[in-house]
Amino acid sequence: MTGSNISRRGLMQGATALVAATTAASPAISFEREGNRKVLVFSGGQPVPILDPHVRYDWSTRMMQQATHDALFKYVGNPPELVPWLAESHQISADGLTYTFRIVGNARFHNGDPLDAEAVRFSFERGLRINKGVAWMFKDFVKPENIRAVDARTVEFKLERAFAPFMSYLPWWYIVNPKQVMANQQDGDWGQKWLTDHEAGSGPFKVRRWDAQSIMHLEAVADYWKGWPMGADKRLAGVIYRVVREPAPRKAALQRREVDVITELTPDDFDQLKTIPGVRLEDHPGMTSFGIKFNCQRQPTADRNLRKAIAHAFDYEALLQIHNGAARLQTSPFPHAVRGHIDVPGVPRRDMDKAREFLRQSGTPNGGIELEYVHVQGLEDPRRIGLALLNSLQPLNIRVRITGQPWPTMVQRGSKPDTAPDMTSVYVTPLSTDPDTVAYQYHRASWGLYYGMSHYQNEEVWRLVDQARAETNWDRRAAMYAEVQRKIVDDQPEIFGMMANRRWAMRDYVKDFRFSPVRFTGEVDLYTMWIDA
Amino acid sequence: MSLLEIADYRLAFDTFDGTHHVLDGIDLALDAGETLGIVGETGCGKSVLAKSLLRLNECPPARVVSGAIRFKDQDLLTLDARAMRSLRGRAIAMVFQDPASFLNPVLGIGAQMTDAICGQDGAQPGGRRRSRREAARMAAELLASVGLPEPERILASYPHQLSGGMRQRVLIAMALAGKPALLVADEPTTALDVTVQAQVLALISDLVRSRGLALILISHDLGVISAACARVAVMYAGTIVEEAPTQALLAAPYHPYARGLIGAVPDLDRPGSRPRGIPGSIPSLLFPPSGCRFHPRCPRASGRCGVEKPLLRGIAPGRRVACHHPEGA
Amino acid sequence: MSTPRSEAVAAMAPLVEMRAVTKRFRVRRGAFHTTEIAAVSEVDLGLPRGTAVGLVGESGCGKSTVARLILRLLDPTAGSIRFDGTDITTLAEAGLRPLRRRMQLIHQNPSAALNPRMTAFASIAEPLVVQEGARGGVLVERVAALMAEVGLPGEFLHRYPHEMSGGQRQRVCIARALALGPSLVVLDEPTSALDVSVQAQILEFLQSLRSGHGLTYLFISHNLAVVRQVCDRVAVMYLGRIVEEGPADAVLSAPLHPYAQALLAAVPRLRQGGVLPSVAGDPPNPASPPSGCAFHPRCRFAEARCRTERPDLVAGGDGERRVACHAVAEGRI
Amino acid sequence: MLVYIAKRVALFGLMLFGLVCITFIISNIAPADPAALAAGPDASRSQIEQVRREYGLDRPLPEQFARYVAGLARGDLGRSVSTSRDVTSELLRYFPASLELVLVAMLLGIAIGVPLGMISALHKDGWIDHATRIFAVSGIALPPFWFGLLLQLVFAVQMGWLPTSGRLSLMTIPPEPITGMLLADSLLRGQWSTFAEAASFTVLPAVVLSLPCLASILRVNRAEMVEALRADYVMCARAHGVAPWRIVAVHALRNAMLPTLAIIGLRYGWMMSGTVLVETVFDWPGIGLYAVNSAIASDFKPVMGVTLLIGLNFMIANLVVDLLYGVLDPRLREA
Amino acid sequence: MAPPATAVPADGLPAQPAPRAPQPATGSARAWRLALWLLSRSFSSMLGLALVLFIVTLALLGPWIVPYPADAEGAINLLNKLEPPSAAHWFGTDEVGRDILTRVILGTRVSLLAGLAITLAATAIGAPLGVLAGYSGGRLRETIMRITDMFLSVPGLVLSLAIVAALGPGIGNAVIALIIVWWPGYVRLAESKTLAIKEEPYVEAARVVGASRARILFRHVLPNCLSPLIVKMSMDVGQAILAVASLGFIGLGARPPEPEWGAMISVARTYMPDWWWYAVAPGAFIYVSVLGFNLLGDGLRDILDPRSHRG
Repeated sequence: MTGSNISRRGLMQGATALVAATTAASPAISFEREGNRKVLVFSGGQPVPILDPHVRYDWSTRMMQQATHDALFKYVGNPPELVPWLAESHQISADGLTYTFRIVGNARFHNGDPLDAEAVRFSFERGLRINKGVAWMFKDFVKPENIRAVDARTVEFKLERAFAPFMSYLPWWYIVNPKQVMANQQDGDWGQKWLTDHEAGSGPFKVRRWDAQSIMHLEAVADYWKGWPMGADKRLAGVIYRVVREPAPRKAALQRREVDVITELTPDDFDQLKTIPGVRLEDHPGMTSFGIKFNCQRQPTADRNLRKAIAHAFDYEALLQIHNGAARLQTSPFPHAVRGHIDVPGVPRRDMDKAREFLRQSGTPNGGIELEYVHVQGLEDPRRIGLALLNSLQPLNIRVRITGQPWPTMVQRGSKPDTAPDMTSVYVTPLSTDPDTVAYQYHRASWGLYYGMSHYQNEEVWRLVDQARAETNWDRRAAMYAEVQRKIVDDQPEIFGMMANRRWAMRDYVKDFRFSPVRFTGEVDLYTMWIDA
Repeated sequence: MSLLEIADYRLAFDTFDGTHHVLDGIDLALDAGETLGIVGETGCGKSVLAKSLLRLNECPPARVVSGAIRFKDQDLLTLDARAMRSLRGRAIAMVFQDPASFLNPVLGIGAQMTDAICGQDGAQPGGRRRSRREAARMAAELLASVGLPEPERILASYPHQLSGGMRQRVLIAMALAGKPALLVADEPTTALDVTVQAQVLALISDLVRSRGLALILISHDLGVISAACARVAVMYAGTIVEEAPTQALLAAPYHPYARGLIGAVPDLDRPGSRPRGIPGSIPSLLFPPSGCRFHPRCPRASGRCGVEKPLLRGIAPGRRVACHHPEGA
Repeated sequence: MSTPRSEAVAAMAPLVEMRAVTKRFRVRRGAFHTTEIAAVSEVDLGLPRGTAVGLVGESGCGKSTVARLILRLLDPTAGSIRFDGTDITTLAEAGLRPLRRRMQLIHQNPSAALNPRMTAFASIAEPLVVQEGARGGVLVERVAALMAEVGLPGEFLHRYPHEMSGGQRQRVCIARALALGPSLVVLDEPTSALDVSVQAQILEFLQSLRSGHGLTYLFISHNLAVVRQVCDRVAVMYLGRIVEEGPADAVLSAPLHPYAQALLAAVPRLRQGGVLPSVAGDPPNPASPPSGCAFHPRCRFAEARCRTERPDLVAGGDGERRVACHAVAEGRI
Repeated sequence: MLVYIAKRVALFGLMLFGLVCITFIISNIAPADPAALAAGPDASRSQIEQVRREYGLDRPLPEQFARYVAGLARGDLGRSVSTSRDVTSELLRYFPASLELVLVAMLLGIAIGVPLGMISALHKDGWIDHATRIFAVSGIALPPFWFGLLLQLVFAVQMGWLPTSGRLSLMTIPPEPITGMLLADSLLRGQWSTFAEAASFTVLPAVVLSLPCLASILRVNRAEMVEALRADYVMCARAHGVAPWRIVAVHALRNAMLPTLAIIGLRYGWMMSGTVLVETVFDWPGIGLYAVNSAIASDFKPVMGVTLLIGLNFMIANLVVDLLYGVLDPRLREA
Repeated sequence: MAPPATAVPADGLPAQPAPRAPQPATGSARAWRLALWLLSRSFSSMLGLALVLFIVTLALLGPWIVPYPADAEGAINLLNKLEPPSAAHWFGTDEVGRDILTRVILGTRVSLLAGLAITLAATAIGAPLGVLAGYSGGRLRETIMRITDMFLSVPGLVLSLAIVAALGPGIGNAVIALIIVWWPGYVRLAESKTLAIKEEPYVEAARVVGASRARILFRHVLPNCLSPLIVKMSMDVGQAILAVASLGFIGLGARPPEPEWGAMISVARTYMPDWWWYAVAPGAFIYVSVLGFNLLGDGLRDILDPRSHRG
């Protein structure tokens, strides 16, 4: 491939200079130390504005939340597995309505307070009452008053109705210290203001320094109740998360060993880092799907044939080329890692004959239209994909207007079928491996939400989704979801895109990186990592 | 030996349009203690001539074409910059036209005076540096000597706080700081009111007399020249056309231009005498008329005047004229 | 040197009459304050028809302010000004416009008085265009006639100010002033920017114009000799006030007011070498005028009364004159 | 003078109010839904509505405006929807960083611009003059974001002499804040190594930020020096034999410095806004970066806050320049 | 000291015919020659002129001289992405395989048009307001100038950032935003110039003959304000190009695939340092055009207004 040859040349020059410079200028730099222990430095481009686990999540925020808090369960490994964490054991009633959890006895908050059932109950109540961030997961199924601390180590949830994915969401509900939080409450805000940049968790790390826009310094909790997997002598002194907005300096910082782990690089950067000695890449299939949602309620894209035409004209190879191959095309609306995924036959691939055929059957047989393609401003890949789309549709005589818009504007536009763009590029990361998480995007209830901008209408699909989420028998559910996938592919409410690989580049002395696809794109589990050098 | 001798001095300005022949063969001499007025109209080169004595014309665009300016047998035109600087203010000092613009608006009078006093200290080999205090004392004395009351207060003030007359006195005091032998005053009273002009002219005359200074006074106003100078040179278009004792010239000018000039001045005491203008206008110095530069406007011009440049020649004791057909001759 | 004609009309009501006119300006004083100064105080002055009145005094005495007040280019702070019987003190600009054609101004510096981006033709034509809406061939003809009258050949029509000499520019200005056939021409130091040889020509020309058109002149100058040559009457100003006013010959040969005397004595004469300072000190700052008679700090006749009481401008001497001086009134001079 | 200051301050109030109006109108043209931003990506409709109520975004615009102005009077600039923090406290946190950067850049600009301007004026129309002119104009013409990247690559990535971005290295504990400016604080606390480190981090962004400022100072200073050197009083000083260096450094420079001072004051305000680009490139945690991030997220309260803060700075800088003028220019001093 | 006044033609007084002496040319021909001479004497001004001509030529000829015109209209070629400079692609290719030379040249037109539009519109708004404020004085002036000061006190970039963020990205919106922040500068300039011109005797002379306010403003004041306005406009075209690029860099400028320099750098910085050529070309073009307009403006200032000296 020409691309790699050529980039290698530039690379060699750069790399030689870099190696020379680093060895000459600062041979001593390897990793930060604190006493005998090491400090892991992780760098990404996204700041961490709010630490409060019940208010906000995205990858960098949740990485910090996960590091400083514990939840009842935790996702571990690939494929992701739900591992008991604060919950030592649990029981589900036969009707699927009552969940009872037994809390471990030795968990303590960072200030020394014991973590008991009341703390768990309080945290769920808080999350539901604040009604932000994670609340949407349980809001329709659990009422705060129906959560009970039965005794110091037992919590009981009574659901309004059966909800099969209940357990799968529990890892994202972190437990906070009620005493600390309520002591810092202002104007009945459930301590939201205070928790914005404080933490009241029990996790393996606690906050030492916090600057939302640039640097977060976490300090390992020496006597973490769950202990340290690598052994107490090898554990880190702490972790620094450093916000470096530009990929180039981030990459340079890794090369210069100023940071130990980085993420959010272009595919070309990753390819290039592969060849640097001392740098290891972690490259794993992701679960975040990229799709281009059509507005199914408004012409011209309300026309299924036009949608099909576009889907068949789109250059799927470009998706892979843009990622230098580090991506996997979707074969279904569901990502591969989601339970119940099937490879749907007939998922469109580029076929200009078919595309023209569908176009002929559409309301605009000769094209001649302009469609708007909206992506989140500042995101590089959707912009490039937009260019690929524009290029792909030129043979159909369909023009594409590429618009980058801020997230709130895009969401606002997408909230109504009248204003939703013709095509919107959306990444969706399922928050659990339960197929309901993905399937629900296509439900009527999701209309107007960012993943529901297609305003997809198919009563049969809606009914199946509703049925499946209340069904407790997995085989029956799987069958329903297979049907759902086939129907959605047939309706083509979006161009089914790809799942890009999740990638990190790190120094090779960083050990025990544990990938789990259910986390967000750049997120890692800091708990297991350590530095061996 | 003359104090100052200017011999066939030619100066040109190079501009976009070409070379302006601003001074064309100036010949002048001045003895110590003598007072000489130079009179002429706008653009005749009198100010350029004055600045030439201190080499203050900016080169370029100015360019010395030929000639010499000898001060006590030193040719000023060939001195190096350092030697020239040591002469400035010490041998030859200058007083300028508009006291408002020739004083630095943002420096105190005291600072400017001491600068003028200490200015040459570094320039003379072996010259000692005066202390600021000594300089300030000298400054106060100088201010007192030009008739300014409360010199201490004036030293502490800024130019804009003084009146025009006071500013001109300050400039004169500064000019005297180096105990010069020759004082060049370029239109020193043009910017002043007539009552103040009288005071300043009287002051200059006093100083010249009491200190034995030689004076060159440049003015467009014959009255001012006549008030302060024993001798006068009339300039026209870069040349000296006539030189004579002041009263003699006023009584009986030889050169037709000098005659025209005198005739154009309205006389306050003789309201009936109708002043007459000189027809035509000042010639371009870019393409000056051939021969006598005045000939296109001259009522007495002959064919010879258009081709042959008249030289400044003695015509009577103490009187020189550059004309082929002088009046009364 | 008044003409017979001007004597004839002198008896009629003056063309312009200023009564107790005062003009104050706000000026910046230091970086953070402003203060008020009186540029002109309680000036009474009449311009008899067909005469040339000279206004003399040193810089800053208010001569030019008086000129601009008469032309209503400035609004007086107090007092009244009548032009040919009409009170123009508070007339709005629209009401003033018809009068504008009857009063004209010649500036000190002809280079600045001409728009550098307008040709001689455009400048001279402007009053005709503005006031009469003249255009086309008529306009060209009238401008050509005016140019001929001021002695400018036709080739100057399309020249810009920077292509003319000072005297030529002043002629363009004069042509512009004459265009509308004014009754009053205010000449603000019309020759002070010119060389003497040109000055003589312009002065001569101005005099012939006046007799030819029966104009009334207000002639402002600091040059007493020029004033004496041109004017019938003369007013001497000092610090915003008229200190002496009367026939030019009388005032300029035998002034009564000590300031006028000093002024006259200070002029260097061609044929008597040397000059004696006639008066000490500088004109005072208008922002802090002396009490009483403004001239008293410089006056050798000053007495206690002069320091406290301001003298009024009253008839003095031969009766044709008005003088504002206690010493004159008391017969000490 | 107090009256003068009081008048100016009253005028500030009026102008700030006008600014508030402008920024408020601007921020409400946007079709964006700030509540959706605050509520997070997966939020349901009801969650968004709740956030809208919480931020008062459901009120009619005039009421929102009145609330904003009322808050402003208390120094409350509202709450950012993307960080859910008070804009006022965020600004207080980020402003010192920007101020430090601007002040250092300004010092650089003055230290280089004034002497270069002098040299350029002394060699008017010579090759030195043309070289400095092209240099000066380059300072205005170089896109700071691009030039910043180039400098980063050359000095940080290739040479490794200076750090790439940020204010301090990761493990350095910043000095206990006094002014919030690291250089000043580390000096005041006597932490020399921290000072040196902070200085090394400041070099590149300050250089990039200083270029336009340097260029203006150079150009104004040159023009004023040329003017001053042509002035009559300089000729007068020459005629008195005053030493050439003294003529340049005292007589001419004193006059040239006053307009230079004015341009420095003006540039202070411009540099505050220049931080928008420079801080983005260098990850400098100041108000510029804050403004960009907020604007890109359509989070308008912080953008309004930054706009007002910069406006206020600009006005204060102008006032200071005017006062300095009054003190330094003897012609304007009280009589 | 001033050199002697340039030659004046013989006075037309009837005294005597002046002999035919060679005279320097007068009138506008001489003015033009003088301007050219002054310009040619200044190396930096000539450089500015050359750069501006270069940019303008590229903008005019762009579509006909670029090697891959389709690359500015959405064609992509992912197989050729990020190629270094070569004979086929002088400036290399970008992240989707487009020819950078093509895009940079075609970007000239975008930037130049935006710069001109901003400058012209801002002048059209600002200059008349400034002249009006300066001439009328009083309350009108106060109002206009206070509003102007208000806009001037928010340095442009932040305000335009807010405006574009509100209006949404796109080159049109960027231009509108920059016009909004740009016009007050012209008010300021025109006002101060008017205040000076208002005191000129020729304006007084026009009042004396009874010229109306409108006539004075348009015949006397405005034409004499033009020189500094032209100088400022020339420099502002450069600054406006830079401002558009800055917005593009922040991500608020042109939308793809329109080739806009700032937006190109914005993308290119992701590919620094290893694909350095991507950022170099658009940055260099911004630099060259802004430099050109500024140097030209500097030169024009020397020609038109030698005494003016504000930066």
